Amino acid sequence: MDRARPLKSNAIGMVKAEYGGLASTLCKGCGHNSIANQIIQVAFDLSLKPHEIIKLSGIGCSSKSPAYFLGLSHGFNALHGRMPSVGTGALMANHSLRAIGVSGDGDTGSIGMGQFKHLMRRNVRMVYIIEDNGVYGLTKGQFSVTADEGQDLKYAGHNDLPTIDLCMEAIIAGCGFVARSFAGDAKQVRTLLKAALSHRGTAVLDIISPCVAFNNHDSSSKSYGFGRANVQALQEIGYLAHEEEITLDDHEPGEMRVVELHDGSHIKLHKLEEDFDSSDRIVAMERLERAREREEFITGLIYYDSSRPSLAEVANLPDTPLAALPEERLRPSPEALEGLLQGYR
Amino acid sequence: MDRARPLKSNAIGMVKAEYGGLASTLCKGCGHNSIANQIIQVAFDLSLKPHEIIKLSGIGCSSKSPAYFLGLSHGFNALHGRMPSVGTGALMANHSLRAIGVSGDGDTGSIGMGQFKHLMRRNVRMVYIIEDNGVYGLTKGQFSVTADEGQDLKYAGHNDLPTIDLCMEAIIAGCGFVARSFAGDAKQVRTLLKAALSHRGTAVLDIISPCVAFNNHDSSSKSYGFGRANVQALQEIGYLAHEEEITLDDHEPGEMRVVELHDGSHIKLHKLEEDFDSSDRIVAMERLERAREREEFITGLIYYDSSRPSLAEVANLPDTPLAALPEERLRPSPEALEGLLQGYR
Amino acid sequence: MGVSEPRSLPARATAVSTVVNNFSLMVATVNGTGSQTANLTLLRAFFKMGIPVHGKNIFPSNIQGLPTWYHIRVSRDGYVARKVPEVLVAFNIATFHEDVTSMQSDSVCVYNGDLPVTVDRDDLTAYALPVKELIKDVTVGVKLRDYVANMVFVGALARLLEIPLEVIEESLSYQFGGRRKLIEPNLEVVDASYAWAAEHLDKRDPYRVEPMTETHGLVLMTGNEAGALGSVFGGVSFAAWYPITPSTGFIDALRAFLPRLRDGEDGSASYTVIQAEDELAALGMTLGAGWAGARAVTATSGPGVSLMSEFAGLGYFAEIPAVIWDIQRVGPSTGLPTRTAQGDVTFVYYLGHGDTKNVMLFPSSIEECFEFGHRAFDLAELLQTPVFVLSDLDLGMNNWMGTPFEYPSEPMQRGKVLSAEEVGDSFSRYLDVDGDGIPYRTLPGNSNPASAFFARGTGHNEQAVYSERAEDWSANMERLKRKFETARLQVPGPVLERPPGARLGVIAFGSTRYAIDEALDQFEEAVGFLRLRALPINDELRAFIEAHEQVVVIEMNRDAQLYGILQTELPDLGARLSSVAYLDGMPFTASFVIDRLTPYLDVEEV
Amino acid sequence: MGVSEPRSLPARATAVSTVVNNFSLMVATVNGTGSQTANLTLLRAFFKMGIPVHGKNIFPSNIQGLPTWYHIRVSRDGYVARKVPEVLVAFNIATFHEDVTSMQSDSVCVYNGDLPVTVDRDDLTAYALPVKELIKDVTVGVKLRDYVANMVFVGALARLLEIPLEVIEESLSYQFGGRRKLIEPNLEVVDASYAWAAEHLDKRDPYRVEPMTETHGLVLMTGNEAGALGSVFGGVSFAAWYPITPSTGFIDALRAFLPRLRDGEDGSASYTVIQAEDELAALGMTLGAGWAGARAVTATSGPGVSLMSEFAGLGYFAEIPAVIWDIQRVGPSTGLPTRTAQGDVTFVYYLGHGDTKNVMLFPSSIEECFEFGHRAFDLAELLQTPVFVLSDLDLGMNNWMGTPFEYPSEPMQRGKVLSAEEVGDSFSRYLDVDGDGIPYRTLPGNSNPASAFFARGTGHNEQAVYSERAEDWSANMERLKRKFETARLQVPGPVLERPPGARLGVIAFGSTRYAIDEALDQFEEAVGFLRLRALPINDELRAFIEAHEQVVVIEMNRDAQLYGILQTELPDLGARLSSVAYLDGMPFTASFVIDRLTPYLDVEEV
Ligand SMILES: Cc1ncc(C[n+]2csc(CCOP(=O)(O)OP(=O)(O)O)c2C)c(N)n1
Ligand SMILES: Cc1ncc(C[n+]2csc(CCOP(=O)(O)OP(=O)(O)O)c2C)c(N)n1
Ligand code: SF4
Ligand code: SF4
Ligand SMILES: [Mg+2]
Ligand SMILES: [Mg+2]
Repeated sequence: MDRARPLKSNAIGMVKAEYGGLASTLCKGCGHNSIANQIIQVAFDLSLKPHEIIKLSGIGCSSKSPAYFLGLSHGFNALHGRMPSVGTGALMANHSLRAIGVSGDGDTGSIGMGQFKHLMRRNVRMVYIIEDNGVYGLTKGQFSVTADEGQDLKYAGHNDLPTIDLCMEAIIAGCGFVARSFAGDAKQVRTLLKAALSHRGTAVLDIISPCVAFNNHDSSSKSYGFGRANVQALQEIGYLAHEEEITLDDHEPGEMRVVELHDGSHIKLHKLEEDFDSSDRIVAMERLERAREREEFITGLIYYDSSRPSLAEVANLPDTPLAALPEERLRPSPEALEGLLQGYR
Repeated sequence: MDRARPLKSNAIGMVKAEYGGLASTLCKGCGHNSIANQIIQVAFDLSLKPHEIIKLSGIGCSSKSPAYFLGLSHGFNALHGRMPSVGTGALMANHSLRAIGVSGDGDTGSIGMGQFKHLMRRNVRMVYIIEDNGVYGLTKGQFSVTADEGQDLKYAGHNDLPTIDLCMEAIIAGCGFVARSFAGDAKQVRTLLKAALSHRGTAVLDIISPCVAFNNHDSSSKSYGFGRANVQALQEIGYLAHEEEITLDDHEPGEMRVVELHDGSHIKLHKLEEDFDSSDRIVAMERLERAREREEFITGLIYYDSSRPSLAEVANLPDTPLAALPEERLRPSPEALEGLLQGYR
Repeated sequence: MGVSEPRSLPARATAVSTVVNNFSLMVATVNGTGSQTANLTLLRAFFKMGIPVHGKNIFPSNIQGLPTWYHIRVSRDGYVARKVPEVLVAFNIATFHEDVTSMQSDSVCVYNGDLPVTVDRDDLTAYALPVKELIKDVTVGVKLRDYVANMVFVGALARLLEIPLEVIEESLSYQFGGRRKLIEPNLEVVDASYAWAAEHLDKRDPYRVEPMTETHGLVLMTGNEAGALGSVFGGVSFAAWYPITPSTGFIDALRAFLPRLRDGEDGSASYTVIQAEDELAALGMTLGAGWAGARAVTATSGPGVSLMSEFAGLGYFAEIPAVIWDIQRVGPSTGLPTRTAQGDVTFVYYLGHGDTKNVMLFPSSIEECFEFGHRAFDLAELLQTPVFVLSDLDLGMNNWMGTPFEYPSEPMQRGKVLSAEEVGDSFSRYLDVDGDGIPYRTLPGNSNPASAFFARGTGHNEQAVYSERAEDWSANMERLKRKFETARLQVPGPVLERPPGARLGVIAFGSTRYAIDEALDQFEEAVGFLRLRALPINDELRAFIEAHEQVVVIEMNRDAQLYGILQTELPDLGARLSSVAYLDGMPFTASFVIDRLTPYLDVEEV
Repeated sequence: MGVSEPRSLPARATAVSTVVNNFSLMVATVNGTGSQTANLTLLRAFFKMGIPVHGKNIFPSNIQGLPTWYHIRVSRDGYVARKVPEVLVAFNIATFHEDVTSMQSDSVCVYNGDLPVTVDRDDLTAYALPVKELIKDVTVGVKLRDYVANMVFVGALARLLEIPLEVIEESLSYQFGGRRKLIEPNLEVVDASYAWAAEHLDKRDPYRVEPMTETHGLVLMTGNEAGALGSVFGGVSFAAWYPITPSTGFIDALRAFLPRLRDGEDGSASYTVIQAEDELAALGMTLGAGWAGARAVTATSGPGVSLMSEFAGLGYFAEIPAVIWDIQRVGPSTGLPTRTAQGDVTFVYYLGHGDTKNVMLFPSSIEECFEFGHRAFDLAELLQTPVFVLSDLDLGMNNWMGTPFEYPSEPMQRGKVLSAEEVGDSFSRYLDVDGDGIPYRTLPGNSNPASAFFARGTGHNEQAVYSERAEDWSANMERLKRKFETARLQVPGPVLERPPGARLGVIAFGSTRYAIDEALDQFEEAVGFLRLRALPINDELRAFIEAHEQVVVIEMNRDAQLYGILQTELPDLGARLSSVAYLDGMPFTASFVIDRLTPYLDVEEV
């Protein structure tokens, strides 16, 4: 949770409270609440116009949370595992909108695996947040695909199945912005959120977000305890909005990289791991795989590739969103009809 | 197509024709037909008992083909993209059965992506053949997820989306037997099929199987022309049934590996690529990724790991298949009922 | 159910200065604070005293921190329908005002005196309890303190209603499975609160309880538990599911009962339960297992049923046995996950595109949940088709009294399955040998080569071979129609709850029976009541309708779904049927039924 | 459609020694051999001659090598229903015997004389064509040789039926889009075959054609093309789909028409078409686009409809405009992908668990496919709900005559969408301001902060905020019911094809109208015919039924689906309704309808 900024207003004259939503009905201490708070903070910091944002979600505790932030933005609480398709339609109908999607590990990795993979492949412009707690919170704690292999939980029992790494899934399906973070690391979450919002394609943030009701024992890789003890950032990341000038601080050249994002803003990556390079797909995959083997909790920007166009870009859309096109543009002339029918005489 | 073996009978006294099925209704020259023929040949060579095998498929030209082989085995032509769930149920109900599943790239990678991934994760014992032609044959040639990025087809148009590598998808989802082959390489297909049938978990064979009707132009990576010109085997593979004794031929020790399979049979792997090792997950993933970048058509056993138990093994099932349990084993006694109800008084 | 049969003395006659064993209690708390234990302790206590009782949990769709209400109906007459409460336990500040205002005058309000509130109604008898005070000395860690706080109202009510303390202790012990370390601190609070109440509260309300013998020998259980138990005794060997409220409890119960009742001496499991990735896969696995010969079940609710549509059609058309429990909640769409309904009747009956028609069972009690739990497998295998059991949240998740379940009288009926020998040298999977529309099937693994066939959802001839021939299609579909006619006679018939009435009859199904039964007791005029237990219908239903001038179909949905189906199946009787259909997520009350039926009775007076 | 109105002179009167412009032709070939071109050339030729004509392709569910039959109905009376053929073209050895045996006596058989077969019936007039001989000199590569072989029967029939060669050339040119390189070789074969026939065949059958003017000014097009074209003029801006026969052609046509008619000067596309990964995603995308303000459509068939169930319920409950074309094929399950049916009526009407009810349109002609193609968007946006257009394979994939489509008379109706200004300072998404059950909506991007709301499939109050309150649920669902009542008056009303009859009336919908129309011409007694064009029904339908003693509902499914729905909605009239429901995958013939209706007429004679 952030230090409140009483009545301080941002570049477009909005105060932070205006980016808030309804009171949360989630459990006290749920990681999802802190993520919702970071979204509010980031929207305020970036002076986002609420009506240029849409909120999307599936079904789950995580998917409820869009009700608790950006109350002045339109949103669509879709079906379980089906946020990607609804988002794809909405964002093609109006490509001027930016989307913040919130899903859960069950919503994304279980019932939603197919739609998730195909969303990555299409590279629809949206920030896709997975509030990852290793369980189905809302249905009282069954294992999800991100649960630890071999884990035992009082209610869910024993998990014999391997853990699915949703970052890996995103990368091999074609996603160009893949990051992992921890709800307990508010600062990193905010920085990654800002960068993700500047990315023109799909940006996946797999945020470990502890379920205090069902999966918060220190032995669980999805618990606050484990996270605090083991979180291992790949980089120190800084976000630089357009206006801010880039200072290279006092790092060795090799250690520091500045990456320009689609909207002209930048991120500063200060490597904490010698030979990790988030711009190399194989390196990224290999690092995730090693982390899996060694049960490491790595966070940071895992893979970034700005080269692929987004779905809207390949669709050759007009500047005016499809949803806003006037009748003249949508309905051809009587002559056009006449002409076409000639061909069927 | 194989040299016919007129009336020669195998170890259990069956002739090859008895492993056949109905006449194919697929197009002449369709890769799926040649794969069906290899299945027949392999079943004959291994002297499989038809009633110990089940055939499974989804929907598509490929999924039709189980009607054209093993006519004496039970089979289930399920729904589009849903073979994995039906197979999981059937094989848990009767774990003594071995399954040959035939799917297509659309059936597996588009509508079936979710079920495919979860099947891999559960490691259900079945041979999962993807007859991969890059298009939806039965619906007249639309692009599937394995179509070449940037490809143009007369009917389907232009494909803007990246190619999904189903072998990579299988590996990261936990599959322990992942191979790629080419319908034009009958010998390799047969060898891999034999090995796959000996594997206790899910074995995925992604077999490039040209669609002569819609995607067989030499420029397509799924065409016979491209295949013949570019196929690049990672190993020379030999299959050794239990009885056969292992001869190490005259290869450098390093070049040759003999791997024991679950049922005691072996495969001989004669490396054709220096530093490729199919037992190393990272190496396998890296090799697939390089092949993607360089548009190489690699075939052979890409990843093999026999360590993970199959779903049936973790389920602690009795030797008698669940489907065959007698009533005594299925219905507890009146006393048991009485006893349990006591607890609700 | 014995206890719900019409009573000689009508309930209303009992509203005297002291009201014994006849009131409804509503406990308003916050969920996730352990109040469930307190509520169930009270429920169990009344039950152990031999007093007919039932509890309904009205809970929110979240995990912790929102208002929840627990209704306990105490009824010497055996009525278990929801009833506007006479006694309120107000422990939730968030809803305090709303709760208090909702009470009728002359009712009772027991509340947490520490809350910054006052009961601003002098027509209520109010008792404030000093909760903090009463738990301050209890020997538990701070974490448990909130939980035991709920025991304050248990103790106070024990005193006010005259529940013997030893019964409370018994019930607590039941709730905590005899674990003293948990029982002690709770009991401590109960005692303290009881003592305090004895000293400081003077009883100013008429409600009290007295021991009875009505519930002796009965069990108290949820419908989900009973259905799961029935499945276990029905020989379930395969279950696949995807979590969804309110069906999750069905699978939880399976997973609890199976190891206890169905593991072999060798420790091997005669069953397997798989958590699927979604409902499509859950039914796909269930059908795969059914095809291979297992007794396979899945449980879900509305959204899951929608996702199962395509597989349901495959099951119908490829003729595969499977059992699907739909624990209905409020729809359309995600709707109200924690509220009850009978809203999937039409959808499930026709589930699957094309001419699909499904067999459905409607349990109304825990006894029927148990019975249908095992019979559903017999029916599915006899008819070779998916059988849908439509329960609901109210029946499935709440605790109901019931007579101990009858052990299945018949051995399992596995249907027309041919062994290798029986197959002989030719076999046609879809041939109607017996004229009942039910073909013979073989299982994978059958060593007779002639037994093999390729199951499919595509058009086929009698040998299961793909066929586009017009006559093959229509012949096969006509046979399936014959099979459905056969089903009419094999499914559980309707139960005549009350003999044909003077003029008016009522048809209903499932958990609404209790409110209806209580309501019909209140009318002078005899009203017939037929309770449907399955679809498709058979002639008993027709006869019942013909025996009345007018028949009202009562159901808990907006669109009069069963009414519509009956119109379709009995067009000639359409004019006699009327509909009372309503849904707001709350179980029916007798007074609701009375209000809605009265006009039909008055008609006559005119 | 003008040409299908009742005729003065009944068809039967025309069976004289020479039969002009009145016969049915069946071409039996192997699919994937180019025979479609030959068939369509003949079809187009008759059409260009001004003779009412229609073609039906009876094709297998595979790509190449299986039997396929093409039916061409040539009818001076404008009848276009399927009819048992008088002329057979037997070019497929696999079905030769079956095809020949299927012919009535006195009919004609033109066959490939190279096949090792003989026509073993002397009651047929047989003409053998020396195919190899006739194509041996044609100047094409071997690969094309098989294809042009089909032109042999075109040439021979041109001669036998007296189709002018220039008309054949015109038609060929039409088929090949004027590409001479393709036209030439085919024409070559036609000429050769024509010449050969002139020399060697002496005409021994009565069937011939003569120019007419009936089709002048008409178009010949498939229903899928017409529906797609209607969508283009309806302003479709978003389409998502997953390939499935027979709906694929609808999207193919969209993808062909859109670039041609809807690209801007700047070359940008005023639309987007996405191939989804499955039907769940296809409808999900469509709803997402509809919510955001696009005119969004998807097209599918039975299996896809099943998979869309959950999203359909969301669309209904969250009140999102969307158009779904269901090009019906034979179900249940995967069924017969290449055969026609009207089997999804009940399932779609109630698609989605809980109390879901959907608006449906039933086009019966290419004119209506075009009209509903654009009207469906108006309705979806006016009513804020998914609108299902139920076409079928016969209407969708086959070529039908039609009058040139009327340009939409009204501007687009975008429904109750509020701009930033209109919202003012407060907005309730689900408030029934106008009492018609239709609330106001705002689109994402609306700059008025008050316009924002969170669309959801969960229970909500008028502000779209999650609510479990019983009164919120029932109030919202009652409003949705009012909205459905409003829909009754906004959907296209039924068409009175024939005024109320003496005693008997017929109700039908969609593509069965042609067989029914032809059949009713044959009865002396006047029979009324009302053609339903949408659900929900309105009072016009009731009036029609009340005007008859008996009304027969005719439909192409097994379970009498529309009949069942009418029973449910008009219980008081149930006794007057009877049902003729049949499905075997083949379009109805007039004689089938006559057979099934006759008993209802005879009744009177008794
Ligand atoms: C089709 C369907 N199936 C099942 C459910 C029940 N359900 C609601 S939330 C949920 C799982 C949520 O898990 P996750 O996505 O991890 O979110 P979390 O609650 O853990 O944040 C399930 C299974 C549903 N709403 N819809
Ligand atoms: C639910 C559903 N959607 C769509 C279809 C139509 N359909 C049949 S096969 C097929 C694609 C098959 O492609 P693939 O799996 O690659 O098999 P191939 O024909 O190429 O061998 C589709 C979309 C269907 N049968 N069911
Ligand atoms: S149950 Fe878990 S995920 Fe859900 S709100 Fe509570 S803590 Fe968060
Ligand atoms: S269409 Fe393609 S995939 Fe299908 S049978 Fe023909 S060649 Fe094979
Ligand atoms: Mg979760
Ligand atoms: Mg394919």
